[in-house]
Amino acid sequence: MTSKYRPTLPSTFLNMSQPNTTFPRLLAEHARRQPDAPAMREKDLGIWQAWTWQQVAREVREMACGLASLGFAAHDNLAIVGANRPRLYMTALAAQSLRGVPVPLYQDAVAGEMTFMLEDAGVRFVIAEDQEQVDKLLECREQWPRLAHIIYEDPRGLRNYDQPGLLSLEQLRERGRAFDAQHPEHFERAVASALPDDVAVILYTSGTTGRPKGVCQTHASFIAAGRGGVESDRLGPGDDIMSYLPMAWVGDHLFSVAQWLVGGFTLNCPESSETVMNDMREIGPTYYFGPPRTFEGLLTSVSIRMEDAATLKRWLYAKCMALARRVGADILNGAPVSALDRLRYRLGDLLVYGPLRNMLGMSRIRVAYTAGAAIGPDLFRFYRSIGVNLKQFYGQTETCAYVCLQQDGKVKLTSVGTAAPGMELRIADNGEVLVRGVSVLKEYYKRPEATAEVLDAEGYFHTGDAGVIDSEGHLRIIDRAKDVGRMNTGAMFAPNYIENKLKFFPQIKEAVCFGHARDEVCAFINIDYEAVGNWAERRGLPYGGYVDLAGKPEVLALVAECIGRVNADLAAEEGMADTQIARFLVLHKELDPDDDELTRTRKVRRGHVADKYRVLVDALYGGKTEQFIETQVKFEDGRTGTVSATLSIVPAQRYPAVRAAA
Amino acid sequence: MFYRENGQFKTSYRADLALFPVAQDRWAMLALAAVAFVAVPLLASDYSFRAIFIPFLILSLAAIGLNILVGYCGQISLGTGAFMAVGAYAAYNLQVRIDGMPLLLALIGGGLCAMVFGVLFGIPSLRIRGLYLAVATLAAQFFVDWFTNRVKWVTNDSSSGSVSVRALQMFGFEFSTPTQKYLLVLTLVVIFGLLARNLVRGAIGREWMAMRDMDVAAAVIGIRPVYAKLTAFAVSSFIVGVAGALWGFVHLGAWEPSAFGIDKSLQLLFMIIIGGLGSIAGSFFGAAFVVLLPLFLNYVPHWLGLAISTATASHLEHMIFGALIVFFLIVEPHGLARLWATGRQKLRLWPFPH
Amino acid sequence: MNARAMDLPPQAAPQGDDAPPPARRIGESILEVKNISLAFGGVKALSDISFDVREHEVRAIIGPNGAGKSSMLNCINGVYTPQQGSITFRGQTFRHMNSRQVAEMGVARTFQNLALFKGMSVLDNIMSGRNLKMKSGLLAQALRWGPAEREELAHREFVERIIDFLEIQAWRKTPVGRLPYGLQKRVDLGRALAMEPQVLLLDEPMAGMNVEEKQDMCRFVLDVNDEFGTTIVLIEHDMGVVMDISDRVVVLDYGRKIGDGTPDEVRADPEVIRAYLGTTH
Amino acid sequence: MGFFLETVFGGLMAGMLYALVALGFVLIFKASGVFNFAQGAMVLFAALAMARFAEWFPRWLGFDSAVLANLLAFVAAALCMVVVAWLVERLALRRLVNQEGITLLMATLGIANVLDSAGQLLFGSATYKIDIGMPKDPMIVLDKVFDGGLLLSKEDMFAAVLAAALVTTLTLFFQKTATGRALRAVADDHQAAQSIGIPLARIWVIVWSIGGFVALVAGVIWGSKLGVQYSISLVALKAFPVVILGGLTSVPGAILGGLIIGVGEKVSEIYLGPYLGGGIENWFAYVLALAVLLVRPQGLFGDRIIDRV
Repeated sequence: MTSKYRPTLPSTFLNMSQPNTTFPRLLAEHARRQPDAPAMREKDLGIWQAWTWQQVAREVREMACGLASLGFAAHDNLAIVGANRPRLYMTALAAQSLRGVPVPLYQDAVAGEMTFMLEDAGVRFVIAEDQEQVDKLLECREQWPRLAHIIYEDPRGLRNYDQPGLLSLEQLRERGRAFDAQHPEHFERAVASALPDDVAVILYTSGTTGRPKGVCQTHASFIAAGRGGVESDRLGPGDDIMSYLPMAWVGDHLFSVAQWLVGGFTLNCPESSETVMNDMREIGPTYYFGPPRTFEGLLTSVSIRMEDAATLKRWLYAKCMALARRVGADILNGAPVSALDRLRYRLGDLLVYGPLRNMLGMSRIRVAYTAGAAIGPDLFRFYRSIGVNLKQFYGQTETCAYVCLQQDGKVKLTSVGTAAPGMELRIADNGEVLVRGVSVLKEYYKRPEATAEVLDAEGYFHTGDAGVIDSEGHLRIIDRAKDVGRMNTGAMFAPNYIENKLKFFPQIKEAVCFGHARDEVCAFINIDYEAVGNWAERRGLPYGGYVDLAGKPEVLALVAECIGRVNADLAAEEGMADTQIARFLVLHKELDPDDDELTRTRKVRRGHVADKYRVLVDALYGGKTEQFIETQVKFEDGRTGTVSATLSIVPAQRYPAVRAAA
Repeated sequence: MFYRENGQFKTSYRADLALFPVAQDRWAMLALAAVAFVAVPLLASDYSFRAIFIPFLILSLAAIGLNILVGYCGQISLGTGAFMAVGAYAAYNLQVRIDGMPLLLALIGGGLCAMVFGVLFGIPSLRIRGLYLAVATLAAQFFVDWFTNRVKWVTNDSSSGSVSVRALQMFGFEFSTPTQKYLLVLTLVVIFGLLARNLVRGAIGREWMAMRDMDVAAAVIGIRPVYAKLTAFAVSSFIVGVAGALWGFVHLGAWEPSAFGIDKSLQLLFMIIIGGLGSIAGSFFGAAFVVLLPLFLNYVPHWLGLAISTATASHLEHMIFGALIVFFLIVEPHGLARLWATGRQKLRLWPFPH
Repeated sequence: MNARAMDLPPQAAPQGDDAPPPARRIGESILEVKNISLAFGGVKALSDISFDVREHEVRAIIGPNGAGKSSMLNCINGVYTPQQGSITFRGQTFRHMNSRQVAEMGVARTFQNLALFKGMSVLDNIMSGRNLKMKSGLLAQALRWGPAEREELAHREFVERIIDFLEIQAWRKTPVGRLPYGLQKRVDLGRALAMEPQVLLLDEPMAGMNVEEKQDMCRFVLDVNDEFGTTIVLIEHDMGVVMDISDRVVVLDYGRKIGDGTPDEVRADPEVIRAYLGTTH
Repeated sequence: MGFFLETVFGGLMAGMLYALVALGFVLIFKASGVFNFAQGAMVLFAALAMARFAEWFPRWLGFDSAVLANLLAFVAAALCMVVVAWLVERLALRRLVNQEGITLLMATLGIANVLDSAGQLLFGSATYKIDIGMPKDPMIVLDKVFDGGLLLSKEDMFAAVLAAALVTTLTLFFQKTATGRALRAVADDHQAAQSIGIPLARIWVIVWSIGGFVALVAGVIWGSKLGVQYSISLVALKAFPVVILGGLTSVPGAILGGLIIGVGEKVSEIYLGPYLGGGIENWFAYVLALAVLLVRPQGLFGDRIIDRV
């Protein structure tokens, strides 16, 4: 294993922040305790520009005063739209300093969605990253005229905009300095007045169904959540984290704001979306978070690149990975491994694992987390076996993404870990997971009835996930509770459970299974264009674009094989045998958030998909062998077109149920 | 494979523009330096100093000089031998005509004279391009050959036409043993190497390369051809001149004009082409190749236990040398430096192929 | 390097970022071409061409292939010396000047078929555009003496702003030869911008690009014009582009000027129409 | 006066030989874009072959007609040069297409190395003589015009005539014959040449063979004057200034250049030499060429370069 240095942080550091505090106060505390330590870095103009805690505190103060000068006051909401830029994180703190509430929004949301949230949250102040966002917001303003102030960070191209209420962040800070001079005590007073139970942030749930809801989380709960993570992984100054996931997403808020302010480590923002991988390689974070999709993407690119390698290298790689699969995870868990194997592993580490981690930018990683969706066992094992301490946690926007996490040394592949400090779990009779504790939401913004639905009298939050808790207290999530259906055979049908198994194959990008109230399970498959494309090229199989590739008989065969393997799995699992996939078809287009088929967090909107592709579903169950379909698609630039194809329906290999005992 | 670049992020342009931005490279260079300055002096034999290390180093220096002109500025020169000669003879005259002239000053003086001479013969390059210029530079070669042969004053009226230098001393210290000479040369080469490196990665280096790659565009962005080309000639011939002086003083000790004939010019051109145009490191590779290969080739027969006349042997040696050059140009026209660079890149990307 | 140091040292400040916004109002004539004639041996490339360029405007030169458009630019920045005629820049009149003078007066140029320094990285190519402004001497550079290094660093920072402006961060250290054509065009523009030009001559900046690349390039050209108030002289084949972004248009045909005016005027001009009939544009 | 004219004549005659060798360069450069540094080595190789074969054939075949021997030897040597040309194309050129000019030049340097040593390995490295029965005795002409007349070496005359003849034939060959025109086509534009279906490889072999043949003739002439030995390969160095003076791509340039250099060199040696300590013809040619290039960078007849951007 390469050097995994642990920052030796004074024990005072963690319990420094007394339980009832707020983010602005934590910031002030860091500015006092470690004024010159780097708080944030951003790769800008080719190098890593750094802000010390002191500088962050000062800029936040300037911004806050600037906002105040514009009349931003307690309980006002400040929308933030943009990529992960240090100054955007600062604006969030600025709002909180004034007892206001930051409302980060997804930057890739189209004007319509954005208008809804602006209206819903009654936003009058918004921080926008650049011209693109400003243009969008100006469009929104036509629906929502109360949007008074649009403050932009990057003035590029905005020089000649004369719309009212436009202001650059620079100008805001200038106003702030002036305002501060006139009302020197305003800032402190505002910070002091804030209470731990004030709402710290409103995060909009992507909402697999219905309109997004604004989740109100208090300083107290987010800080508690943050501290839980920080303590169990001993994070602190000297640690580096990469902030590259949407600010509007609860995970990023937990890692890049809550844990950052509790732990006092360093936030690193990439230079641009194209350079994330490279920037990650430079920084070499010690603490990393990514949804399974990211890890999957990385692994796919690894296998693709290795396939072009020279034979000898491929042989070496194969050998080493075999060894890693055998002993790697155990070594990481500190389980007993023979001296010889340890030696072998050392060698492998020198030749393959080490360099590989280096290429992935994971050489320095002490802790890496994944969550948001189930992660494939192979995928999970891969990272742990090459010495990346990848762990899972479990939570929702409503719980600050903080319910369960896997403790070092107690990592089970299938589970999402044990109840996190300060949280308690319960499984309802219908199998739904209920949680109570520090991180549970205060309320949905202006939605008492919605709040009532999920928060019961005892203060339990209904996660909507179906799961089981094993003897050691590890929680295992099976599916969305509401998605769990019953087949006519009476068997329980957990679509996501099956779909995830499918998605663990690099060739399969998305899958949608149907089976509720039916005799058999059938599936839509989305191939992974890159992986399958490569596969095709290596076989010298010519294809013209996605639609053509998806239709190739060879590809169908490939997919059929994957499905066969999944069916074999299912057959072996108790009560799942009946949910083996009978027939499938490979979709002619990628499911896409822009076509409302996926949520912004890329969860399948199964209801919507079912309606949209009704004909296909009917074809699947109607015993047809192929079906013509034409679909509308939205392109990046907003134009729309249609794609059409005739999809063939393929039966899959099924297996007799195996008794678990056998 | 040995690169671990995570966490080596740059927070300032100074760090980003450092000579060796990657830590692993820095260590490697340190190790190399340690070997060159400590291990070699302790272990190497006098013969190896005379036959390998000293000529290798001096030729590397000359190659660096030539590379600046040809590789970076794109001005082909076939007259390098002449510039070396000027350096050598100038240094010689400084030494014999001025008593107690410190070695270093003599060398530098030699370099400066070569520089003047170089600028003089560089002037045509402002009008003449490419192969025309290449051939034109032969004028310098033959002129100097003739000059050093015919003008007695140059050789301090030595009857034989050959000159021999006095003891190499500087500030009272005398470089007598091969080891001392080696260390002297090594130090100079390292210093000049670094200076050259700084030049080529700085503003002037960009001007040179701009002239080389696309002279019209260079002019349009305000680069003066006169300045760019003449500085290239000046710097190049200064370094070459110093190398020439070292060659005469340290390696040969006593020499005749033929020591700096056209063969030397061509030999140096070989070095930078085989080593790699436009690469300081390449200059070293090229020199190593040209110095070691012949040694190697005339050992081969012994190893194979073949008894062949020395004449035949030397012919064979020439033949193989020529053949190898063609071979190299075919397999890697960009020279050993390119091979090296690709190798390094592969190590950085390991285990990925690209 | 910290947040504060991100504000530029004055000498390297680009005209756009900190300077008061130059609203894109057209100013006085900044460059005037009078009766230029140019011939190679017997071949007449340009005969008696005159036109003027006003400050802050986007001025297009159009015409069929071989109309002498590029030769016109080559005369303006001193690559060719016209046999007759003169060029007036900011009141000074020149009969023939060398490229260096032109560059010093703040005229930059991009090239029709890429004239990048193929042996250098993106960074170095753009850096070379700063050389005009770099002062330190040979010895200082050899030693990387304080001032010399500081100069290098300051200009590097300026160049980084251009890289940022052109959105080519991901290719900073790639040898230009390896870049796709569209990006090379951007680097070419970057090198010109590095000179902080007052007048920017663009020789078919969009030639051989796909729609998307053309849109980007248009955006950059206009942004340059807004942000830095740079005057732009543009040769372009794509009529759509020309008509969209240029304020006034000169039309050349077989080395003669056959039209001059706003896009609409030119579009209406019968002689222009005739010249374009049968030509594929 | 008479003496001056003698000098000039001498120059012209030497010049014809320079022209001959220079022609070899130009042909090869035009057709394959290679600045052939190996020309000198080819001269040496050819001369050695000629000299030795002329010595060996009688012994092998047991006859003793000098004429026949020379004839056979000449043919054999010529064949050798064709083989050389073929090998060069096979082993080097075709693998180096589209390389920088300097890389090609380096390659020819390598080839020169090989030829030099190969030649001496095969044919021996002593000094040999070629006797094709050139008249050795001098002759007096125009004794009516000047008293004493002009003293000219018949040998030189003979050589000059020979060279002149060869030059003319080659020029004709290039202007008139189909192959010749093909060669010119290649010279002007490789792609074009290929597109009209001329196999580049064959062209190169032919051109290099011609180059070899030229080298052979030069070698014979030189050899019979000074004897065949390594130093003969240096004659190439004489030809360089000629080529650039005339223009790398111009046949007439080569010829005229040759004459100019020839005369200039002799005249300067005699009228300037004494003041400079003699032996100046070694560099004078170059300085002369340099001077001309400063006025016309592309040489007297080279194609003009226009910067296109």
